[in-house]
Amino acid sequence: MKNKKNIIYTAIAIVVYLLLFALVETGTASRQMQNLIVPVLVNIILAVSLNLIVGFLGELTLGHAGFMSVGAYAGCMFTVSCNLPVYIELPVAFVIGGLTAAVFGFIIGIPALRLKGDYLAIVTLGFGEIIRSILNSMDIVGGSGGLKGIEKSGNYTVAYVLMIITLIVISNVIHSCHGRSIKAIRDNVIAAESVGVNVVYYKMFAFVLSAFFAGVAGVLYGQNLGILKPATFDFNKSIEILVMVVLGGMGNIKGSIIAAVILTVLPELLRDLADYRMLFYALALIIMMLFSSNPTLVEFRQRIFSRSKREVN
Amino acid sequence: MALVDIRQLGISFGGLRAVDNFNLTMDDGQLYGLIGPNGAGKTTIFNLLTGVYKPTDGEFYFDGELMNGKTPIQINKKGIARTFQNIRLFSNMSVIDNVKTGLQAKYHYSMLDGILRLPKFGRMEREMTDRAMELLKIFDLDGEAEQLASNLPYGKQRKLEIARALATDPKLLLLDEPAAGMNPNETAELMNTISLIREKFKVSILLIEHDMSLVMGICEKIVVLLYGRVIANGIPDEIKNDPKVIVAYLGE
Amino acid sequence: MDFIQQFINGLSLGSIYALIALGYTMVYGIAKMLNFAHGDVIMVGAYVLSIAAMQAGLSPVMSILFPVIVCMAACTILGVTIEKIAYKPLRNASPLAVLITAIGVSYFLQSVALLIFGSNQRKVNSVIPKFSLSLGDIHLSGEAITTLVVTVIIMICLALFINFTKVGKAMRAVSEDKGAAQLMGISVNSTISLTFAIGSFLAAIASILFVSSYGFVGPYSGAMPGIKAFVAAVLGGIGSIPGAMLGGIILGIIESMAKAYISTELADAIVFSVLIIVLLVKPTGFLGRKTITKV
Amino acid sequence: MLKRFLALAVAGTMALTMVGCGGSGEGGDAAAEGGSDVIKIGGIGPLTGDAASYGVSTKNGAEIAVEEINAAGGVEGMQLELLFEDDECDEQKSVNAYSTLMDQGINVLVGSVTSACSIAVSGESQKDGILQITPSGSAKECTATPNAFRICFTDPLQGQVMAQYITEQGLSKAAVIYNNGDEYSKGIHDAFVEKFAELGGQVVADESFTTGDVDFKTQLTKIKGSGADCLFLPFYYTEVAYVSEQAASLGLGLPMFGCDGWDGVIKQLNGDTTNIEGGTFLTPFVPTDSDEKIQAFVKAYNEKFGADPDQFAADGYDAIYAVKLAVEQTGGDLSNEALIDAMTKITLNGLTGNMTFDENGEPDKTAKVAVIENGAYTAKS
Repeated sequence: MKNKKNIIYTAIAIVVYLLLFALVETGTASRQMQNLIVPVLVNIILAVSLNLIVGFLGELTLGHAGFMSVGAYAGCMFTVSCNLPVYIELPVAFVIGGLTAAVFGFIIGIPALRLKGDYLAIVTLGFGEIIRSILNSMDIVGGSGGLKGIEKSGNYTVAYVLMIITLIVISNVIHSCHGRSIKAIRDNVIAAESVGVNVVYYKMFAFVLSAFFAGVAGVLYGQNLGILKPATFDFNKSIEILVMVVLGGMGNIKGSIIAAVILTVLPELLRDLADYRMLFYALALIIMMLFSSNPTLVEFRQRIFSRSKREVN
Repeated sequence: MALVDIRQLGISFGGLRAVDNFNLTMDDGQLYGLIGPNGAGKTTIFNLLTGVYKPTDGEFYFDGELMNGKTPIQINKKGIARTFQNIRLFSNMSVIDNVKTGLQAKYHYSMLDGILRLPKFGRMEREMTDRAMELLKIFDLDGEAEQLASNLPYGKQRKLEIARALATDPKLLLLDEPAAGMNPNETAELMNTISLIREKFKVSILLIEHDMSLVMGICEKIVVLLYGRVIANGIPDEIKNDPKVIVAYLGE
Repeated sequence: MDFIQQFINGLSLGSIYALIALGYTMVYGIAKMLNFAHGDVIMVGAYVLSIAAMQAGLSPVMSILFPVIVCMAACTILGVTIEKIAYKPLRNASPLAVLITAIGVSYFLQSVALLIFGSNQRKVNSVIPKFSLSLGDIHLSGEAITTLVVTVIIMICLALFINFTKVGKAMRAVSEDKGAAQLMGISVNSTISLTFAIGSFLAAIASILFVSSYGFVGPYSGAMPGIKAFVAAVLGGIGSIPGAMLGGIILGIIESMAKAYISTELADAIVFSVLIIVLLVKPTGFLGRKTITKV
Repeated sequence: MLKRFLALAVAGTMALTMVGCGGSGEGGDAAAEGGSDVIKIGGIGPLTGDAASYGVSTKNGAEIAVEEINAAGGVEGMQLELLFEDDECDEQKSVNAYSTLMDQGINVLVGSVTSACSIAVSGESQKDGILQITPSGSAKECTATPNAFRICFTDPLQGQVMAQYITEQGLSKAAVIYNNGDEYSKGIHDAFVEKFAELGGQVVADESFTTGDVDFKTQLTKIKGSGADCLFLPFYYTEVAYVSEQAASLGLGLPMFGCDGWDGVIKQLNGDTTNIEGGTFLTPFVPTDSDEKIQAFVKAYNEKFGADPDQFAADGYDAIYAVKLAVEQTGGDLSNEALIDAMTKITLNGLTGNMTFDENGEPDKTAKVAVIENGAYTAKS
């Protein structure tokens, strides 16, 4: 049963990659779509990793862009200052970015042990702002002008491999006893402690692991774009990732993937709306939240869907 | 040596003396009842014993070891498990995962085993599943193993909580009003189950309960609490006829 | 000398934060939701004020009163409308769903303002009569004095309202336990709507004083003060009315002092670090109530 | 249930994508043929978000240029078509916008408006070899790639020129405030501080703020006690307006100097320049300039958009004319190599001055100094 599932997932992963390969290498896909592949994959990594904290651990953080930025800067600083062959440099950069972000994940995990809900949210938001503020005034990483001259060695294959690694690691963690502990803490801290779940350890672990992958995503972002600017990693970026997680469903990895794809591609497809684009995005956000969380509307939606299904049958 | 030895345990919240001078000894395998009117401090005692609250005075020895100052996790590892008055399940996890969370301390594997799916992961998970199913069977929950815990009816949720507590393999089980909200049939069934697990798991039980028939029926000894103080301690027959207890429950 | 002036600068900045924070805290305290769009309601209020101020042919008194009243009415109506359309349907949904919706509303208001008024900031003339206090080298503008006085008055009024009126008590009841309040015959929905009305009314006052102090409004003018005020509310203990006041003033003074004596570049980092440290020591802020988890 | 909802959305997105692909293919073909009678000019800049005003102005200015040229019969028998995409001042979105434009088969790129975005885009445009002219990307690296040119001054140049100018006014103790979160501001600041010291001046107060700040009283109070004899404010007019008002309320009374970002400050202040009277800034473009071309542009802009154009608009306008000249130079050859080659041969007599371009993509033009007097900008040479 389980093996069968694994085989299906592996097959999907391979087919999707082959599809990407075919679309890109034959030039069938438009430039716009080719160009969107890496950002989509970056956002998937970000959303899935944030889901570990928000969806599985049940803590609200608004500082994911902060983890992303420290990882991005650390990894990209390495590639800028070292001139190693790309096949050595790139993996090392990802590890450096991930580990640096993980250290920050550990640091921000400490208040998470003491604070809950909105208080933790504001602390993580503050953390993101502190990082940005410091990066802005650090001339060694380019200050507000940003880190320039990063070799653009990230491509869709690298990004795809990283995304698959992220998915495997996070979903394997979730479906192990460690993941159960994390979910137990989310559902009821006191009960979790009463059956011996080490709350401190697992909270820390979730923050560290999530930050690690955010850092990796950051390096990938920088390697793909060639420039990093502190202003990119502001509070709105964290919100953007959070929206993906909430929209895709908390604690639902597949949902995060789908939401990341939609929310990255949709604004690009809406370019024709020009000035009305942000307005449309805002409305879409509100309507989607209403449709996914309001009892009456949820019922209404289900009725429509079940009817259309019957008609199809 | 007694399994549980509580000496002059007490706690104050601000100026309120919630529990005062509480003494209790329990032997291996004993089933003790803890009763008293609402607000007498019964659940507070559970919280003191499991490390949720730190006692302001007194000592609590368990299996010869001082438990004061230990965290709930450490206390659980020493062999004390509990259920809660207001059910605290992992409501968004499946029934079997609730029990497996309790089993994890015994069937442990490292993070790396889990991420890389090394052989140890498969072996441990299989053993955990088998053991969890055994436990669920005892409580007649094996049919609902894959359901979400929050979808279970009330009575079954209470049972699941006991199963989860038992999964940690405790020497002492603290049950906080396990029969609350059950109908007489379910209560009777629960009495049987409690007796059964006591036999099968060789576990001592401290039981808080309002249902007098349940307490009187299965407890070997009963301690009665009023305003945080013990007013009676003895076998059910003694308690039944103790004038102080009657006054406490029925008024003068 | 400098120090006193910097302190006063901090005080005037802080009283703006405090004023906005009062609105945040009011809504959070009762409805238990973070109204992320609060800052943007302030922005809308400032635009309304600037339009209403263009109304010609009014007597000197009316030329001040008219825009103020229009602004207050507009904000209150806007706030209640937002609540009806976006928040009310999510009354029992997860707090996160509500948070995201609030963010959506915030983006919505920003983009509407951008479409109507364009991206350039708009000059708004102060509705506060020009006056200032000078003591040697120290200046205290009329706007700063007015803001401080108004903030204190509002804080006192709110505290009295919440603690001593029937409606205020109903609000506290809803804040403690919606279910129980309902059983006691309190209409939870209308109480929360009223809370929003009051919160938005406070936003109107904040927008009048904010725009009078700084003179300009743009589509994104509400975002940063909104976040800072949110920080102030948390610092003081979110849900606590004196806490919002205290948090705002302290935040303003810290920000001003950090800029003056440590580093202007890192002032924001310092402000947020102070917040984190305070919360680590006192997890519910200065005046927040400690909630005991019942087991 | 939500999953199915999302899955449907994905399906919809996919379908749209396919449609997008189809449409774009045709555009690409048309461009490849080269024989078409339309020159497609892509534009990128922030049309929404904090920096929207820069992008909107650039776009408006460029539109006027395109209309003028088309009305006059186009270039080499071809009409111009401007396709302008929003990047929200985000580098990733700027690159996305560039890809979208490439799908539509643009021949030349005018963009991005802001520096970091422009740099990010040039990383991609370099691969395609397409001519990229940034109207206002002032960071040094904006022209680092061989295909990139710019219309505006570089940040360091502005800083140096202003340091020189201030020194010439006999002022030697400068107080500086700059936006630490903005490369443009920081770039000018850094060059200014260096040059000013070189010229024997002293920066007695060096203060910063970040984007979104509206309260400058703390910085101004510090400056007040620093003994400075002038105030240099290298940032955009929005914040300049705040600073000038607050400086007045603190009774600062120092002469103020600025950079080309000041353009627009009078409108920002609703024409009331009491508090910034005598403010002097470097600019390539002054809308009140008596120059015929400029007046015609200001008139056209006012008619179309109901506002006075700022320097971004002028930069956008000039960028389009640079394209026109380059195409004329090649005699209608729209190949990338020919156009890039032509750029170094043209002389643009633009709104922002007469300029030629070197192989590094830098414009060679003279800076004008404008003074704010009686509610208007006055050009000072």
